[in-house]
Amino acid sequence: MEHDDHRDIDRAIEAIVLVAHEPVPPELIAQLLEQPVHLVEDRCETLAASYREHGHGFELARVAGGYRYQTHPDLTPYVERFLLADQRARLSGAALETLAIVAYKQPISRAQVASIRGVDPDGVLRSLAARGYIGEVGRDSGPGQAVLYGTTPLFLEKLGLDSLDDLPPIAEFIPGADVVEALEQGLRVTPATPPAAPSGDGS
Amino acid sequence: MEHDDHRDIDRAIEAIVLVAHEPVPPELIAQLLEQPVHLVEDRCETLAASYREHGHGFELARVAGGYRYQTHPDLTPYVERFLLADQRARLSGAALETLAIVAYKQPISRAQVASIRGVDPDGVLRSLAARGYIGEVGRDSGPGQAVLYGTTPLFLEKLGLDSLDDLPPIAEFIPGADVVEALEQGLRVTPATPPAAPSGDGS
Amino acid sequence: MPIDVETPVYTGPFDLLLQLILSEEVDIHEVHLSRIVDAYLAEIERLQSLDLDVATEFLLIAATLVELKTRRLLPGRVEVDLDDELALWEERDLLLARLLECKTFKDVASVFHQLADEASRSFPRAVGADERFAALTPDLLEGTSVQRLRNAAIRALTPTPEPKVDLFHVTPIRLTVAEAVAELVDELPRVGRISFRRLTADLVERIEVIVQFLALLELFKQGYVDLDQAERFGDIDVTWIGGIGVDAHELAVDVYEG
Repeated sequence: MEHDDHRDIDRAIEAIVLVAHEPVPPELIAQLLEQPVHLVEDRCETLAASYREHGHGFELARVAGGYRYQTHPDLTPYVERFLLADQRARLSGAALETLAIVAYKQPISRAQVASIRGVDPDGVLRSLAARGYIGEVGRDSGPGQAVLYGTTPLFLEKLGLDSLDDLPPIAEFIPGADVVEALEQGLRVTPATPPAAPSGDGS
Repeated sequence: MEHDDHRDIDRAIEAIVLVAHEPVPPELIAQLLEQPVHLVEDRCETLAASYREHGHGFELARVAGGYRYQTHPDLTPYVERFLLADQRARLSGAALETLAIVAYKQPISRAQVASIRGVDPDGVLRSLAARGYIGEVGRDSGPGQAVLYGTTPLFLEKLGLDSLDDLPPIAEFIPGADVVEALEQGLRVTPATPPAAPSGDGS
Repeated sequence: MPIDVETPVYTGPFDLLLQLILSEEVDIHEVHLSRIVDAYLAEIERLQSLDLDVATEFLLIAATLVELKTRRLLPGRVEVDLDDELALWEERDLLLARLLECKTFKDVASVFHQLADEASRSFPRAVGADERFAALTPDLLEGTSVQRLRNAAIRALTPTPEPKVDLFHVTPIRLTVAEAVAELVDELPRVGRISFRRLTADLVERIEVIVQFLALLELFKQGYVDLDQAERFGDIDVTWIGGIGVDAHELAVDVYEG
């Protein structure tokens, strides 16, 4: 963080890579920060070197064309002990929601998941697939031939379900957009204009 | 990382917290490292301070009874752009008031919430429960065996609190004399002929 | 430390009464009861449904108020039955206590709002260990109940309301473009990107929308935002490109005639 000019860039890189589920390509960071790619790569290397120098327990590594945080190799015993001891590890809220969408709406494409969750689901879908909870079940017949995802037998096994038919129904619990709007906004009194038609609901 | 004695502990803490899905309780770290809890807490605070001092884009925060890495608040725009999450779900109005009541009065039944809010809280309670901010924590021993609600660890995370003890004391919010007076004035039974002595005891 | 939150929120009869007594600083006896009833009916109309509990509660309060009021207007209070008088005091104390409690939690809620807002600016890392530890990582679905999955599905599939830049804490009508610019400079970097419709969803007066639009044009002119309109008459996408830490005072803003 020596150069003040680069401080903001360094900090933004640190924040972005911290929350990423997958190695983040420098091109993406460059685009987000509106900086040249070579500068981003340069800063990442500088950051990585400074972590080494300070002897941190984590490192910034370049893996599979992107950057990610990972633990320093010599701390492996502690990490292993932690992973074995930590019985609380569960799917994070975001991952579980994505899995739930795939379970109830399968077969479903990445783009459809994205439109429901409102966030980029790539990282989460990949990690769910890596764990064997979901998999490719076909291709969309449309022009893009998008991959369609569905749940696996392992998923059923883990949840103790015999078949997908045993998933509890959810339809009646999902309120309409108007109700949600009212609840979320605390029944805020807005002018008589009707709330802009909720985009792409249902069907 | 000044003291060499603590270097290993600090590095192990960094590695463990990095791979955790949820805030890691200092007790667990202490157990894994075979160190006293207070030392672990002490090292975590020192680490957090050193991150702040170096102006990193991440921070080590104590939330919901444990430590976690999170992005620095002033980098929100970049992280949101990266996650495409431009919609921080906001609770407002009715939901927040109900949440406040549950937080301070837990365990509390639906009927008790209703009597404070003066409206039927069912919809709001359901929505808070669906989001995971509150949950059933027991049943009333009375005849109806009413469900009693309380807040969850997720609630603490969402408010950035370590424990319920960190909630600001409710006494701070009891309306001041001016408000009480205004209300009393508004509700007075007899006309304010004399500059009414602080009324109240109607006996 | 009473914090005044003047949210145009209707959450029940207590709210209404609180608002009437506190924000308008009026003696309830000097307000025509019909006004309270009118306000109440207007709220009900906006809500477009009649909640029986709310209505009952309101009637109870209205009745108490009517009684308090008539008591005051009636001549010859000497003859008033002492028991009745006492009962009335009790009613009134009860009402007062409930109003105070209501006010207390309204104030707490505004603090919760701040806390949640601050906390939501930090994103936690919930990535887990990398593939080197795959064999050791516990099965993340272990112990996940079907119920939990179902709740997640409901959460995910429940339509999210239009996100809004929350401006209810500011003066309702801004007439200067400079003020609107200052607000946008404060809000937009946090939101990053928002559509014009969402941005102005809270605005009541047409003039406010126009002021907001002029403010955006100003920011566009100075290179702080990007505006994009996919189709004629379509919604306008507003993207903050000014980075962080922009000071509104540094912006020279043309003065428009309000």
